[in-house]
Amino acid sequence: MNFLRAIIGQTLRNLRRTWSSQALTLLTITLSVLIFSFFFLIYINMINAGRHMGDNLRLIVYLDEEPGKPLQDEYRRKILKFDRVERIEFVSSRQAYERFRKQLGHDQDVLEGMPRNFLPPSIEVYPIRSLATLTRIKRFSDYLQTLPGVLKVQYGREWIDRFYSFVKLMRVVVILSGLLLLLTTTFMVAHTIRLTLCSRERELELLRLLGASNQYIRAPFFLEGALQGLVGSICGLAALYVFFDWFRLRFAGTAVLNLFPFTFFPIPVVLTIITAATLLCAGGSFFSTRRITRL
Amino acid sequence: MNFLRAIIGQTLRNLRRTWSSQALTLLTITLSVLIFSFFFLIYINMINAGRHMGDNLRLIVYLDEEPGKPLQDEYRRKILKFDRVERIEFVSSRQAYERFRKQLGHDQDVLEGMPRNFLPPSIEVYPIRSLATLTRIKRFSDYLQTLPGVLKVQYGREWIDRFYSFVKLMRVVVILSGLLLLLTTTFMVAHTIRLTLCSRERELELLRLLGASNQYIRAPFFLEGALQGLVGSICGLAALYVFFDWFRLRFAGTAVLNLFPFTFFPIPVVLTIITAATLLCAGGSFFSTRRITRL
Amino acid sequence: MTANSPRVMVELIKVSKTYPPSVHALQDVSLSVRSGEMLFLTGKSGAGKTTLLRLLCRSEVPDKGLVEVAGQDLERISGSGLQQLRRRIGMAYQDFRLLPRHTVAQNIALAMEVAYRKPSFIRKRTRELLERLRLSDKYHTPAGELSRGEQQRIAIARALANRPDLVLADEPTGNLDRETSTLVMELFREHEEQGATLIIATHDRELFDDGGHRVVELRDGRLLAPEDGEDTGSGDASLQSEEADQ
Amino acid sequence: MTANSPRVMVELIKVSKTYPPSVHALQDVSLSVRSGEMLFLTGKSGAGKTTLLRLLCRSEVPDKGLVEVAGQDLERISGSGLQQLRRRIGMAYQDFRLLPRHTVAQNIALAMEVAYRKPSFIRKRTRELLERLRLSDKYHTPAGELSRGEQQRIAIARALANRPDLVLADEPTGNLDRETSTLVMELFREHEEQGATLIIATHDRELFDDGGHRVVELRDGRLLAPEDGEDTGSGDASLQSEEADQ
Ligand SMILES: Nc1ncnc2c1ncn2[C@@H]1O[C@H](COP(=O)(O)OP(=O)(O)OP(=O)(O)O)[C@@H](O)[C@H]1O
Ligand SMILES: Nc1ncnc2c1ncn2[C@@H]1O[C@H](COP(=O)(O)OP(=O)(O)OP(=O)(O)O)[C@@H](O)[C@H]1O
Ligand SMILES: [Mg+2]
Ligand SMILES: [Mg+2]
Repeated sequence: MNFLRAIIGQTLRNLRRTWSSQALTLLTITLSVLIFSFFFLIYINMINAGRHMGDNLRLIVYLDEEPGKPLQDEYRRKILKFDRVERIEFVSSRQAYERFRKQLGHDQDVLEGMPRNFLPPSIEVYPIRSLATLTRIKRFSDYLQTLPGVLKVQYGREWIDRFYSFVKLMRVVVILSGLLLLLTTTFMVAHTIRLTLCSRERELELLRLLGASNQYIRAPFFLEGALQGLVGSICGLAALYVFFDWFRLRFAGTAVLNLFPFTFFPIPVVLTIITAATLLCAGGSFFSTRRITRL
Repeated sequence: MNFLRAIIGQTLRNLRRTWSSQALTLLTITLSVLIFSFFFLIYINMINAGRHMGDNLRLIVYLDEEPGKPLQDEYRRKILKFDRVERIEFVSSRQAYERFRKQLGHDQDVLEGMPRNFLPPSIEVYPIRSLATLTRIKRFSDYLQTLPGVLKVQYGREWIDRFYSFVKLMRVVVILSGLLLLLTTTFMVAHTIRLTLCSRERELELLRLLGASNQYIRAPFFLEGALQGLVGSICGLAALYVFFDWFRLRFAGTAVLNLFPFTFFPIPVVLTIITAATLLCAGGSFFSTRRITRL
Repeated sequence: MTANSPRVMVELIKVSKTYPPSVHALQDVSLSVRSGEMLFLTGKSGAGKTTLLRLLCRSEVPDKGLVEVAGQDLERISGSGLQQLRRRIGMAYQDFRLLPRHTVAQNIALAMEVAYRKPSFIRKRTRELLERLRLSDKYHTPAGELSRGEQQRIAIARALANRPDLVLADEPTGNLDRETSTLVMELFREHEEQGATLIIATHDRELFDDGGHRVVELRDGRLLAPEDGEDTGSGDASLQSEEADQ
Repeated sequence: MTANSPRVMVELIKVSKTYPPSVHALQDVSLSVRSGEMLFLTGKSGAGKTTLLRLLCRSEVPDKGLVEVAGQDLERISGSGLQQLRRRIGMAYQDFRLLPRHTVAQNIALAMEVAYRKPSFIRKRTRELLERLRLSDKYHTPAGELSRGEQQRIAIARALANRPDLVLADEPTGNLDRETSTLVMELFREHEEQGATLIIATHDRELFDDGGHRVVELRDGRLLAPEDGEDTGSGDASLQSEEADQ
């Protein structure tokens, strides 16, 4: 009882006495969470966009003749044997012709008088959209080539290469920025803790000399840290959400939003970030007092 | 003489005595310059990439008949009257046919038996590649439509919209990250100065009471700040260059490098950054002592 | 001597303390203080008085020798044992060690709070001490805004607040006038009567010239031949110190 | 009195100083000190001695009244004028204000460096002062590692280093034994003989009981009726202070 009262009393008194430095720490944590989650959000949406763009990803297997139902099943089985794919579609000569006509657009009159089946039938294979698949696409293509009755396998090699390198590039950029910011954040937090400890060193040393127990000294730091982590991360995420909302409004209706379907973190991720920040701050300020309890 | 000796002596002594906090400040400045120039570099390269991508940007003006030399000059004059453009190219029916054939690739046999001039002649207008131009492209197109003998004006509207929104998006992202980082950096530097001043407050107050002149107190801070700005910005830029080099090696030969022609800052920009950092740090630490000289 | 006394509060046996690189602050000091005794420790500036007191609350550890407080060997004591012991010791530091931003009341309360005393007890005791030291009107003043003499009294009040078994006072009247010193000494005597052991380091002869209290003198880190038949100190202490003075 | 003296170093006329919210540290204090005089300032703890000294080097400004040092009105003095004046004043603070990480020599040198003295002069003077105060062996020791009495002597050495015209010493012997106090007083007398004006705030009667120096007493912020016919102080000071004591 007396212990709890003393601890909570001391925490409240500390918060009141050192509110300016507390505000500084809070700002630091808010900024750190904001920065971290900002880049995390960009990364997540980039991955999403990658998926989205990957919709265009397919291998076209040209066949020498229209396959019947049993042959189709045979092909399907063989393809699935090599790798899991998302979708397999059979395109007849007729369907191919229609598509080509549409692609030509206002030039479609050039096709007049051509036989409707001058294009070969094909199988369109949509691999699972992941970076791992992209790296294996060459092998996949080689495998498909070996299937019986296959004339030629085509895929947007150049486009895939480009997309793949672009994603790699973005990954490096995001990871580099992330590292840089992690460095900065760690540095800032360490700085802040140092500042706090410096300004309270005399007080803590005195408490030691007066015979304060370890819990009496450290519990307020733990509470303070937890409180700051909680409030700071909530503020940071709220700020990010405001940004995000403004951002979405700003680009509402433009082509970009079709390209990148922006989404905010789902609730579990939000909760995880808040919990992690709270535990980190509480733990951090708890452990930073370890040196002192050894006096 | 005595003054200079005293000042330099004091600066050196300070640097020696507070080297750990000095190292911290140096690290802060290095990080700040690194972060700033990192994003600046990305921004610059993004703008470059935008230019590069803009190479595909053109308006195609379909004409009802092949223009003769005088008519070509007439067109050129009228187009230039509306806006400065980068290049104007006249494409005859024949040339258009050849191009279309190439585009069809392995399907070019469909063109067999078609007359070589079934496609209309056209003028290809390459606007100056800048974002400003992109915003005016619709008006440009409308203007071209009014020229005599023009059948139809075509341009990659969807593509341009996408590209334009993408650049806008990236601009917002870069500006947001920039703002966030500016906030962080400012905060860190203020933090560091606060830390330094706190730890030296008693010393400075004492100097005041001993009757030290303003120069005696402030000159060492100025020298220290300038030194730290100089060394810190050089370190930061050097670190960025190392990153950059590794980055370019990592992506050497991939399609991305064709898409984004990465370049480092030119020498004048490097010098400007260093000078600005030096002046900022010197000025910052000089002005931060203003409060003290008022005691 | 040690064997005769009813209970021994402080026991130092051949204690030496050397600060790096080679400041011999204490050399072969042996001293025992009975429970309930008031002992004065004198000596020139730099003789080692503060160092001796710091050994007793283990803010400093000796290089050699045994330090026992309340029967506990300070070298072997556990973490929580030390904390409990420290709550039974009240030290008034020579440099006060007040928290300048905290109010006078908070500074004094600190010593009682770490022992988890009840708030009502803390308030009562704080008021009582301030009353006794003529500082009632400074109750809510931040300690940093007091005059040095006032700060010194707060430091003493904090040392006594918890009614400790052992009071260590380091130069408790250095910044006080005669009249205020008397107030402080009265407080000390009262605690002595209530059974506390007090060790007071001072150079102010007026504090101990009147009474029948034991006085020991440090000279250059050695205990001098005792004034009232103590068996502590080494015979050649004065000779050694004269050499060191050169 | 002021008119008769050959030159007046310090002149206070009806000076009052109140700390917020309502601590009347000084009330209507008038005092003048001749150039070359050694003046003792006494008074109970909290009487306002330190406040008076702080007014003289303008670490504090008065609420009312005139403060003149070396003929200059401290309220009207310019920034660089104040700096020059401060270099002619040496103050030994009651709380020392040493830089704990700097060595003893650096602490003392500071006072001379701000006046742009030659390094050779600084070294010589530092050694001389440390010699006189028996601290030669602490030359390279960080000030934070000294005993309080040693720190006090360093603070005094720093105050005297620049051979100031006005020396303000606040409780200069509070942490010193009799013998060491004598060393310090000898130094002070030497500077008095060389023409310096000294104001020494102390509660140690032994410092001034022997000599024919003027002693003024503060009580609760008012100057008491002077002991040697000074025209300063108000008649009802003692009455006021008795009221305040309640
Ligand atoms: N910075 C301050 N803020 C508020 N009150 C103050 C401040 N400094 C001193 N006082 C108050 O002013 C009064 C006079 O203080 P001063 O330090 O001048 O006393 P003093 O005579 O030097 O006492 P001592 O002998 O204890 O040093 C005291 O009551 C003190 O509490
Ligand atoms: N932390 C330290 N580091 C190094 N030397 C120290 C330290 N503390 C004290 N000393 C030295 O040890 C010796 C004894 O110091 P101590 O503080 O015990 O003296 P003291 O008797 O209390 O003196 P005073 O009356 O001046 O307070 C002195 O010479 C001092 O310089
Ligand atoms: Mg001492
Ligand atoms: Mg005082």
